[in-house]
Amino acid sequence: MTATLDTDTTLPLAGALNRALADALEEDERVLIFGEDVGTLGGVFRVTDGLAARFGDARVFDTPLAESGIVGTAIGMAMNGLRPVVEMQFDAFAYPAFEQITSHLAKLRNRTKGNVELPVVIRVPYGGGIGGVEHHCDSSEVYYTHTAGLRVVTPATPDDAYALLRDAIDSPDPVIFLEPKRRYWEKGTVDLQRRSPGLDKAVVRREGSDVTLISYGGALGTTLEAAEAAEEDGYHAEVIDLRSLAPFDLETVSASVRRTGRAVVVHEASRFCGYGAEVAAQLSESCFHYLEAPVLRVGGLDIPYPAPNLEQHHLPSVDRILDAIERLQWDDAAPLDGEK
Amino acid sequence: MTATLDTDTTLPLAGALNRALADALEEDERVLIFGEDVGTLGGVFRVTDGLAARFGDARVFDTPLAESGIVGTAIGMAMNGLRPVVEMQFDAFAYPAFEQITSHLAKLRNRTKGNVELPVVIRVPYGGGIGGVEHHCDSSEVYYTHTAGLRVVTPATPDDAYALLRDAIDSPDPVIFLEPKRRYWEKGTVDLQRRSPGLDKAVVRREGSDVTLISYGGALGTTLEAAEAAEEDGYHAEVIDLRSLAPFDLETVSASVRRTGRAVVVHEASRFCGYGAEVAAQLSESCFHYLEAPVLRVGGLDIPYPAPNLEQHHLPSVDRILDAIERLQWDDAAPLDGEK
Amino acid sequence: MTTTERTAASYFLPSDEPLGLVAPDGTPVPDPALSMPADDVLLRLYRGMVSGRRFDTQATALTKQGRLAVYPSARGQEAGEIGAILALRPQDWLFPTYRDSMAVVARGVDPVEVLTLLRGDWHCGYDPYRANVAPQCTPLATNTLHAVGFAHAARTKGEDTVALVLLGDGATSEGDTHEALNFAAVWKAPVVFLVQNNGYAISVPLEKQTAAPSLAHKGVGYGMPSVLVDGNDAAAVHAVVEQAVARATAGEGPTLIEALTYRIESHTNADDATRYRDRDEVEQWLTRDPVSRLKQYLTDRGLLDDQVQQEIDARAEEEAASLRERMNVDTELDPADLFKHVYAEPTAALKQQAAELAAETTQDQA
Amino acid sequence: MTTTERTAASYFLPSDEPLGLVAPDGTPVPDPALSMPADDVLLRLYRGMVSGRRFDTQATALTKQGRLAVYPSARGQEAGEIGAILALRPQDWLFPTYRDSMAVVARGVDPVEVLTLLRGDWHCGYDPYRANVAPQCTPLATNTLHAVGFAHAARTKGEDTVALVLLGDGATSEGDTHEALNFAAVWKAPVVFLVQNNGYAISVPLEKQTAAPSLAHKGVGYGMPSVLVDGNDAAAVHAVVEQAVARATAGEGPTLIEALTYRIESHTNADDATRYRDRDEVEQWLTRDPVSRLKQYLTDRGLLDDQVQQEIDARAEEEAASLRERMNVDTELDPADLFKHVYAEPTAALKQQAAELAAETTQDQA
Ligand SMILES: Cc1ncc(C[n+]2csc(CCOP(=O)(O)OP(=O)(O)O)c2C)c(N)n1
Ligand SMILES: Cc1ncc(C[n+]2csc(CCOP(=O)(O)OP(=O)(O)O)c2C)c(N)n1
Ligand SMILES: [Mg+2]
Ligand SMILES: [Mg+2]
Repeated sequence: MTATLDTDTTLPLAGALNRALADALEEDERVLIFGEDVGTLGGVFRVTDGLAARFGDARVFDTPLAESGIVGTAIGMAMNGLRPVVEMQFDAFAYPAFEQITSHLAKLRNRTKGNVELPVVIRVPYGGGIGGVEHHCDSSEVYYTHTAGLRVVTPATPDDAYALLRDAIDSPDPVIFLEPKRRYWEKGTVDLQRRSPGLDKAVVRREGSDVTLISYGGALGTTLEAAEAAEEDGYHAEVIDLRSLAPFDLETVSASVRRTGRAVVVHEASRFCGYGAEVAAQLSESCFHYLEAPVLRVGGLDIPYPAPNLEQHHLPSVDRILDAIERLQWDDAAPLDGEK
Repeated sequence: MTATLDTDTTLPLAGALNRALADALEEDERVLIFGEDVGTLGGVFRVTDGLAARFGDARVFDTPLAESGIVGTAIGMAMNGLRPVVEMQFDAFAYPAFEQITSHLAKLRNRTKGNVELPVVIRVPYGGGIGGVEHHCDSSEVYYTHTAGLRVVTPATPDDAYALLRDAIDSPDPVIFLEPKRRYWEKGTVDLQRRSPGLDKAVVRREGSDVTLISYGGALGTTLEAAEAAEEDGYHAEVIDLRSLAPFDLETVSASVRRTGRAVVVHEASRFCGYGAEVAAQLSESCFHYLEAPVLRVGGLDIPYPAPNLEQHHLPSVDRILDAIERLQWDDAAPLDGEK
Repeated sequence: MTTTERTAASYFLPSDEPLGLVAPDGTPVPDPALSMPADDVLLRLYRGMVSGRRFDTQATALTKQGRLAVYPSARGQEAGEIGAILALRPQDWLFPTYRDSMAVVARGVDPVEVLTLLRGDWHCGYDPYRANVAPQCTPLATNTLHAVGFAHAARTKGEDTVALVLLGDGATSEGDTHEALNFAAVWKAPVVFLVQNNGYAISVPLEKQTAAPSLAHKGVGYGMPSVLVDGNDAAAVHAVVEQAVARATAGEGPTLIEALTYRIESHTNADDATRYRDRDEVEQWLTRDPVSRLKQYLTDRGLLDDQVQQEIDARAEEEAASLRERMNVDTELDPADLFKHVYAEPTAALKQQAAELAAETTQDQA
Repeated sequence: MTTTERTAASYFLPSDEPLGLVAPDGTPVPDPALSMPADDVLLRLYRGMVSGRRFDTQATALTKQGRLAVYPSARGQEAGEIGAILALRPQDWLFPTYRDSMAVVARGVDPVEVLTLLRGDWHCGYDPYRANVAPQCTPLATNTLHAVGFAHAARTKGEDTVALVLLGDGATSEGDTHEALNFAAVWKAPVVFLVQNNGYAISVPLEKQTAAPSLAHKGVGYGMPSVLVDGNDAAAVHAVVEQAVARATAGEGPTLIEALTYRIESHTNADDATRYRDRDEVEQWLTRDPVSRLKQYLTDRGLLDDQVQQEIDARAEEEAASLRERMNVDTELDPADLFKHVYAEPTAALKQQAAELAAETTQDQA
């Protein structure tokens, strides 16, 4: 009850999400949570642990096993003034809801010239790195970011998990909230006052002058590690955590790249038509005369997500990021004229 | 019966598709066609016109109204040695099948180390420009191109419609076959001998030396028009028709861009995380020292597909393509050193 | 068994023959399960059907004049469209499809606003909260889930609102219909599912759509009471929907209704039904016409005479004239609207695109 | 009506009480609708269940030793898993889920190959065409459609093949199940749907999954004959599946079977069922154990004595030992395989990525 009076607390990322849900339920009676196993069990990752007991099963409850049903009814509830926060149990199990997400959730506001507002949050544990079998490890962000009308965000730290989820629930727009499941158990300080930069801002997680590393979600931790390792090789890498994938905070990112002249985008999803393509395309355009080398992308391989014992070959590693940094034409290219 | 003895014939794009289906049904008894309204009616665009009457309703038939059902049963049929060619009535009506496409059609070969082969073709009339209401005009290519295991192709001419569809049906891989519905009625000469460059090759549709315009599907015609118009402004534009979106024929495209030093990608889909992003990202990397200007993208706006009477503002127009060409820094940039 | 005690299956099953109150020739057929609506309701049903049919003809005419891009006619389905709507209370909600413009108009939405979609000016031309009508839904069966969610939310909030969702025979094959029926039954949501079985999904006849004894037989598989009704009998449709609304309001949960009817016209004006069905079949159904059937009954009952009929016709004619007139006015569309409603606030990228488009437009005009 | 003549609904409805042949205490319960399998079949069912349970225990043990990443136990469901498999003919096909490793093994697939998925070495470790077993399916209900398509193709080709698809109570809520039941019924495809209703979908109990009198009551809504059977009675499951296979083979189309059973263990070893269900409930179901029930029956009939039991146990033990041993051998995985099967031929991009990965690996080893 006095939850929101605290300021700082240390929590794992999953715990921060749990706290965000609890605080939202507490503060706004229109918020409700439903999905598969989110009630009594508290979710397969325990993100909703204890919420049904605390808030009752009218506000936190299990549904029949049907993802289109979950999203479709969430849309109806939002039309009727509620603020549903629903869970898709794993990334690939959101696909049955694709039509409801794409053709309705994303479009109803526009369809009705703003008369119908859909403040729905779809939580999707996503990505690999936890030894999950197939269909449990997809990085599905582009399916959503390419769909106008959706906001797509993904936290990389417990603090952001709390802030972004609170902001997502408060947002009048539908939000696809991607939770990097490999980071669920990582702990960090959480600011319960939500002095967050807001739902659509990227943040610089590490300052540097030689190269800008751009990442998000599960890959951010690896990117930060790579930045530390690069320091030993003499490269001062700046690291940006995008947080919001749609919209994309070009301003923050291009300001950095214009300073450093070099950029690498890092994500887990397959590279082909992956999110990195958009980042690279926008930076190549907006920073053309500042770039000393092409924007490189370190992504997953262009293959279906591998079985657990092979996933390490798929996922971006510190070595691959370092290798990309090495390939940024440090010697051969005379600096471009700084025109423009 | 003697259909395949002809060599050339003039057909509209939809007619070329019809002919390709007929010839495939004729030559390979494993081929079968099903979907909504493809039997008796011959499809809402008449692409399957006459086929049920000619080949019987065991091979060409209407299904219950359920897209996941259509793709899911096609998968089962392909596992049992048939070669289904199914129709999704319109782009947005393929979304209910998204899970079957993404989690099974794309992955079963890989899942079984090649033991299970799925030669399924999913025909999807896609894109706008015909005054269709919402859900009938989506350019959904990126949802598929980002999914490893799928081939994604799209013809822009009647000749290619025939060749690509025959090649798609013959392919051992699942193919998403995107049909630019605004071009269904455009006529052209069709080579029934299929001297086609193959399922995964781009072709140069117009030669030029100043700038490479890259497009596909419904937007190719507009791009060619723009190239003609640009000629009047003194720009010799090369135009490439990608044909295959997955895989992407980087070789053909980058050879052109290395010659011209400038590139514009044109497509109908929303620009954000659209297919053009991948093209721009790959070209920016592979042609970095050849590019006199950033690769520009002319795409649809980042909005849900508009109502018919507003669609002209969304679709790439000749003017927008010309404008992009103008913005390719013809004056200010001193040519970059040709170093590699 | 792991399950809680279950209601006997027979409770959920529909009758073998469709319920009805007025035979095709206008004679009353008493049914113990249904009571005939009051006279004033019957007259309102009749008025509504006459106006609805006139609206429908007018809309079809507008396609020929190029004023509408496309129009899916509901001719022949007036009893379902109007019977259902008049059984709703003001606070109830309607979740219609593309086929149900007539129902939306009957619910009180300005017909010009209704036709905005088919005219091609915008996706939904009316404010759903004004007459409690969701946007007409094109992706089949998806609206069933919206109705269930909406109804469940009402119950959660303690509001007495029933959601009526319309769908076709074809739409029952979609996975979403299944999920909606199931969620509704498990949640005991105040929803009424009205399947207008008009025999075709575009060109695909019912026998390729289902092998079931009736579509209403799906109800028992969800634990939902199901009703099979003559969909060309406005009195009967009204009565069964009213019963279902009452059940929902009483907290007894959802009802599945299958109304047997027929699509007299082609799927839309762009379709050619002669490619897939015989004229005989159409003729056959014309003898079961919902409008003349009720007319006969009302006339026999002395509730309708020439004068009332003339009044009714005149009003329908007036409405059609007003619609025609207003649809003939060219609309001015503002491309800036394209960017305004994608998000609550346009993103930086959208603002830029809006500015670029504005510049283009200015240029074009210069 | 627009429909062709329809079969009476009662033909499709299941019995109110589950069919059974052997009571929980091992006594026979004659059922006019079913005939008791022959003695040798009963003995094979028993053997299969003993082996199946031993396999299951072994697999669970392997998770504790870190040799399997995860394992969803089918303990308690042996009658469904084995009863169904032994009713199939060699040419028939099985479409199993993640829960059905036991059934896949019973069908003749090498258990080490079966466990490749759960060991984390590859997605499917066996060649589906060797024992006619589709890959174990994780996305719920999606396999129902594959089975229908497969069966329909067999019929098209004039082959006498029946497809048996396994699914859980939870999976019946997915849209795909609905579409599969409908396609199968409309096409009269030779498919048998066996719903193993084990009371839970992970933590969600049946009463949150459905409000229907039984899951088998869904059949009538598709025009599909439906059977409710005691899922812990191997003889009964075998008999009903055999009947359904015979119907399919005779061109009479699909059957929906609901087998009432119980998941004795947690959802997987990673789950903790005490969070959502009482030990009492489990105890209750242990008294209905499928293995000891058939043992009692066979013993009473004089078909099973200590010696036969010892043989059966010894064989199960041997199989488990062999599995354990072979699972303890470290596998060598080749990362190059990652690129080989995405397409029939690797694309240029995949070749390049394969080369890069190979270079990395060489570097690492240097
Ligand atoms: C998901 C989806 N698939 C396909 C379509 C294309 N389509 C529009 S109407 C229609 C037939 C619908 O038949 P039915 O449900 O019986 O309704 P009716 O048109 O007869 O009123 C089809 C296939 C669609 N709108 N949505
Ligand atoms: C489409 C989809 N959604 C969610 C899941 C996650 N999931 C795996 S098993 C399971 C419960 C399945 O229950 P049931 O169908 O009863 O089968 P059981 O596990 O009891 O055998 C869930 C929700 C999934 N695998 N696929
Ligand atoms: Mg219909
Ligand atoms: Mg279960």
